Amino acid sequence: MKYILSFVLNGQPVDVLAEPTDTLLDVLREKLRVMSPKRGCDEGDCGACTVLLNGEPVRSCLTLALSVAGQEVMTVEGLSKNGKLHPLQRAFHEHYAAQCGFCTPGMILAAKALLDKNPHPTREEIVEAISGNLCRCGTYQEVLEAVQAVARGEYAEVKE
Amino acid sequence: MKKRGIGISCNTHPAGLKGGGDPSQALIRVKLDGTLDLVIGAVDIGQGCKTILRQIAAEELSVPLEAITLSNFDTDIGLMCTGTFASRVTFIDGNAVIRAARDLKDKIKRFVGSQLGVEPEQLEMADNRVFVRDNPEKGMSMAAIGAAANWGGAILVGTGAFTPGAGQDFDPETGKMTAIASLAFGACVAEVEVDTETGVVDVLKLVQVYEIGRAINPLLCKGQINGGSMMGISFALTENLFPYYPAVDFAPETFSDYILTTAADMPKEMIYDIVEVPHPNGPYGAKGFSEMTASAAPPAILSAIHDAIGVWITDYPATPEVILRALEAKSTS
Amino acid sequence: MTEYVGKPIPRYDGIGHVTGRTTFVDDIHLPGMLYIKVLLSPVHKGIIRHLDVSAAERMPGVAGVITAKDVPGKNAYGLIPDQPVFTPEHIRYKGERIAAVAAVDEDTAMEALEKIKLEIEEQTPVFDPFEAMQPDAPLVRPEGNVWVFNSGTTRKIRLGDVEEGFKQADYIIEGTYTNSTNDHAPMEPQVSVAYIDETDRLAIHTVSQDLYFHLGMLSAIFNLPMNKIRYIGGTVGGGFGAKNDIHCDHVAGLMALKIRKPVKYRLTRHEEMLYTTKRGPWTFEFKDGVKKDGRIVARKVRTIHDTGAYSGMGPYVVDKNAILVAGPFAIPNIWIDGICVYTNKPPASSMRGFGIINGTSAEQLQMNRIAEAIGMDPWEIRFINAWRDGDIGATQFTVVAAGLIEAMKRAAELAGVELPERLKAMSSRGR
Amino acid sequence: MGECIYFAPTEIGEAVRLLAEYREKVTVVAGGTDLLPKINYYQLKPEVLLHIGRLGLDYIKEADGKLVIGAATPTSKLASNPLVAERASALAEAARQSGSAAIRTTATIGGNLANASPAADLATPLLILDAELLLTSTRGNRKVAINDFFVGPGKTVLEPDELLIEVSLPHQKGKSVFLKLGRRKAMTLSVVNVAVRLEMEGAQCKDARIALGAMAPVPLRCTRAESLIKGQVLDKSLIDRCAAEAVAESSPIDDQRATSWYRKKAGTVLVARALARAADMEG
Repeated sequence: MKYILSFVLNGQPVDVLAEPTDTLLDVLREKLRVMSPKRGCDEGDCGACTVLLNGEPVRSCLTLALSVAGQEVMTVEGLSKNGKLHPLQRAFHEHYAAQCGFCTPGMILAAKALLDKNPHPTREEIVEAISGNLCRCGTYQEVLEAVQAVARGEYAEVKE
Repeated sequence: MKKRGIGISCNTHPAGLKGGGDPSQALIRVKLDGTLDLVIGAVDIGQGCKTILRQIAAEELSVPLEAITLSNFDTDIGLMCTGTFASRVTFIDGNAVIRAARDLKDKIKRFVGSQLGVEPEQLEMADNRVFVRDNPEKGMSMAAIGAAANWGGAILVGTGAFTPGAGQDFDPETGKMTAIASLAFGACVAEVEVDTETGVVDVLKLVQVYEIGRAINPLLCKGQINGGSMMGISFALTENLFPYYPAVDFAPETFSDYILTTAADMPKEMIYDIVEVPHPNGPYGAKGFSEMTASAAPPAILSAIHDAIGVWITDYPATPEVILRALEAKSTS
Repeated sequence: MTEYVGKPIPRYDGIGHVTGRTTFVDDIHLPGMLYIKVLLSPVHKGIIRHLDVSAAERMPGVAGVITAKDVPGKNAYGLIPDQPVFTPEHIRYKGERIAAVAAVDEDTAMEALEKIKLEIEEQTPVFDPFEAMQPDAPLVRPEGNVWVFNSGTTRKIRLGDVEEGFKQADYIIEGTYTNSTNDHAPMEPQVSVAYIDETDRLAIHTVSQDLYFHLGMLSAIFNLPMNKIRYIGGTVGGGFGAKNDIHCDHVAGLMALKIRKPVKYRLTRHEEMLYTTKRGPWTFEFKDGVKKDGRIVARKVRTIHDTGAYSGMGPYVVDKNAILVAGPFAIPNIWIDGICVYTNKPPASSMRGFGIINGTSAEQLQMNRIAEAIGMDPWEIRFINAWRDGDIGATQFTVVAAGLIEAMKRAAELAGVELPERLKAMSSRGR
Repeated sequence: MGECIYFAPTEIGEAVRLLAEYREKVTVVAGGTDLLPKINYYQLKPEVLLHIGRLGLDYIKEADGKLVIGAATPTSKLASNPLVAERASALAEAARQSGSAAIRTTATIGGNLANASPAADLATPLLILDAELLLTSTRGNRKVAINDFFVGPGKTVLEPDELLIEVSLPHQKGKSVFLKLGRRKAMTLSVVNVAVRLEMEGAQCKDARIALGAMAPVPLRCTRAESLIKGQVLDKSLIDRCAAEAVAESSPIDDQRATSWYRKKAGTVLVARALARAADMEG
């Protein structure tokens, strides 16, 4: 049976038809064609599908689509404003924190969730925040350095 | 009890297929406004060939990096490349790009020579323009060259191919097979802490140095070194598709049970450096090296475990169980 | 001076990666695209006695079913092309492909798979390479369980006279080492999208690491000239060697050719982990002859590689391993026998540093055990034996631009190890 | 995937009415972190999905001297809540070490218990804290001691029409400790986990609770080991004997994560370490 699901995606209200067994990842990728959350394992173990739900990181592959009704979902598509990259995006790019790029959107959102709550995290706090996102290229050191650079204020938000 | 130990290792790695026979090609053409399209066949699997092959082309042609577009996307247009494997793309495709750039440079000089009425040998290419060596004022910008050539019915395309040699067979009796494209080298020092009661190993520090001929892009090389070592750590300590090998029981099918490293498994100290002994056949002296960054850490880690607890673990991965069993065998012997 | 070479320039495609705009193959959706699921062998070894896909074909939502009968060209691929796209009869590992279904969605395709009637006569598999090498072992391959090189059942490397070397040695040190089976585990699973394009050609979006390598194999499978296949790739979400072998493109291409509609075939993580090519396990048996001064004068290595049910790149990996398993050291007498054995497991193939990482992992432990056995510092034994320019490797290649000593000196410095002056004075430029 | 219907009631009465109506057909979903992999991999084809995330069961409070936790409270809140840290430090620690940040956002305490994994991280701390579970149905409420809740792997005493709505912890004396051994430093399932609570008077143990995870078909309370140290003056040798006894009560298996042999070894070490820490006897 299909249900109308309404939620807020990257600041915009959306309505979409969804089955009860559809995951948020299914709805984002297969129905809304929001492609930054990646399908890596379908069971919450890799982190490539991480999105923010009301500002908190969640696995979109483990989130029932219908359960996000009325809530706010953010993907990497919602990060850059008017073409201006988010500080984390610039820092990831300049620190070579993305190799193949498949884990990158999830990794950036995991880092964003941390910095939004804790703008000046310790090394351990950063490692803890990103340790749920597997990267087989092994970019962890570069991701750490990128997040540290943002936390130090080296990538101030570009004012419009 | 927790015990610490240090271990070392070193390694070497060849670029390309074992006996040659793995060519690559490159093509560069001049667009109407003097910008350039670089067409290759190599696939970017994350290692960054799209980046460094542009760097090489820009360097050879003395044009801004931004002037070069790269495409590698299909077999209608993309050129032949044996593949992105065996640490071969920097060495082999890099050489193909150099040859394509030099070919294009020759053609551009011939074209400009005919336009300016000078011999191509008198021309120099620098700063995104071509000019007469003894009279630098006289010359053409790349934009002017692109317009003149393309609107003038000419086409400026440079092509290049490189092979480290034809594929060689092993001599059946001695295994003689003298071809080898380049050899990069590495050295690694690992420091670990072993919990002697649970067998859990904590890699505290990795020092890694790679001699890679020339780092075309040190940022990307750093990524390979740090990234490869994360794969090396799990090769050494956790990864095993058949935990009861040779039996196939309990083969893991998830990332909960096939254990890769996470950020938390990264040593607190990740120290690296690059040493350069240029290879005579490498592009700017570069050798291929990316794969070997995963192979230096594992024996260093297992040797550090030996240093810590006095037993040699000879079976990878050195899981906590393997370590406890080795400790037990030692105490009963 | 160089302007760009040697500079830390960020990735050309980095902005695409950090914005999520980079298009990976699973990000491609085409109008009317169908989804493929594949019936995989539930047993490790057996013979297909009966296969009936008619009920699946008739199911609503199913666009087509293909089996070995639907392969117009050669039903075999690989560096050594011995693995069928769909097995017509013999099952050699659990997970081998038997039939594929294309349906409106993956759920329907899964239901259709359940309707396929399959009877298999199960046979006794062999998993242990040492057991597989025995004369009475169950046969994984009709031609025998051990790969035959041009030198016979072992890849032979012979440099100098190893037995003579052992006689000169003051110490003989032996060691056996093993590695496990590894999964490449790229974050991007295997996936393929195929369709008939506007020029009536077969187009395939691929995760291949080697477009031209695979194009040749696909051309043979489809029985199409290369220009009738448009093979589109170039951006891969991690390879590590997993994408040096075809896992989806042949199935997707065959289906698109048959039903002439766009199809997507992607592996689940479970399928990827259990049934794709692997880094196969190894056993290394080392015997080294060493002088009191630390010089290694003889090195004998027997290597046994478990390549699974098909050759994949197994024999190639054994060859490559044999070239460098003696390590980056000037050893005058080397004897290597490399063996490649079939077992009823997923085919082993290439993975990052194929053959080399396995060899290094064993050889470097052996080096440290030698150092311990003869009471020498592990740095020193490496410095003494390290290749210099002009040294000869196991297969008689000449070492050019050696840099091991330079790398070791810098590593020692960074690790805070004070090397003795005589080691610091050494260089790869000469002995 | 067949026809599935979905309910997301906002009142408990409505939820239990639906449970009573659809009974075995219902799959209850809270955070979904254990359930969705089964659905995504076609191992489970639910007919009715009942989402309980809107029942107002996300709370941590103190009532009648008890620490009361709503069944739909996410693990991340258990990890960061000061009341939990003060009153149930082993639970807070288990929550901190479970899953990954993104899993903790959604995984709930009720889901972790109702899923009844033998390795469930939150089960062992709740066992040593004498947790009481409140189950409800159209037939009324009932309270079940956590020790009686688990029946086997994936099996609990929950009836098809019942819903777990609340976990309450009596005010406990003593220090509680949770230790977990996984296979890497983050995002790891337990190879073995241990929770211990000791009420000490000087060196004498007045009361003890010991629980082991991933060591038996259910999260296991080790009562024989507890009685070995109750009333005794603790020293290293008694702790070691107690740890051995706790593991002797367990029945670990070989699986993809570890062998039974290793689980027993590591389990013994972890129990001894947890006891020493709880008794403030760490060397």
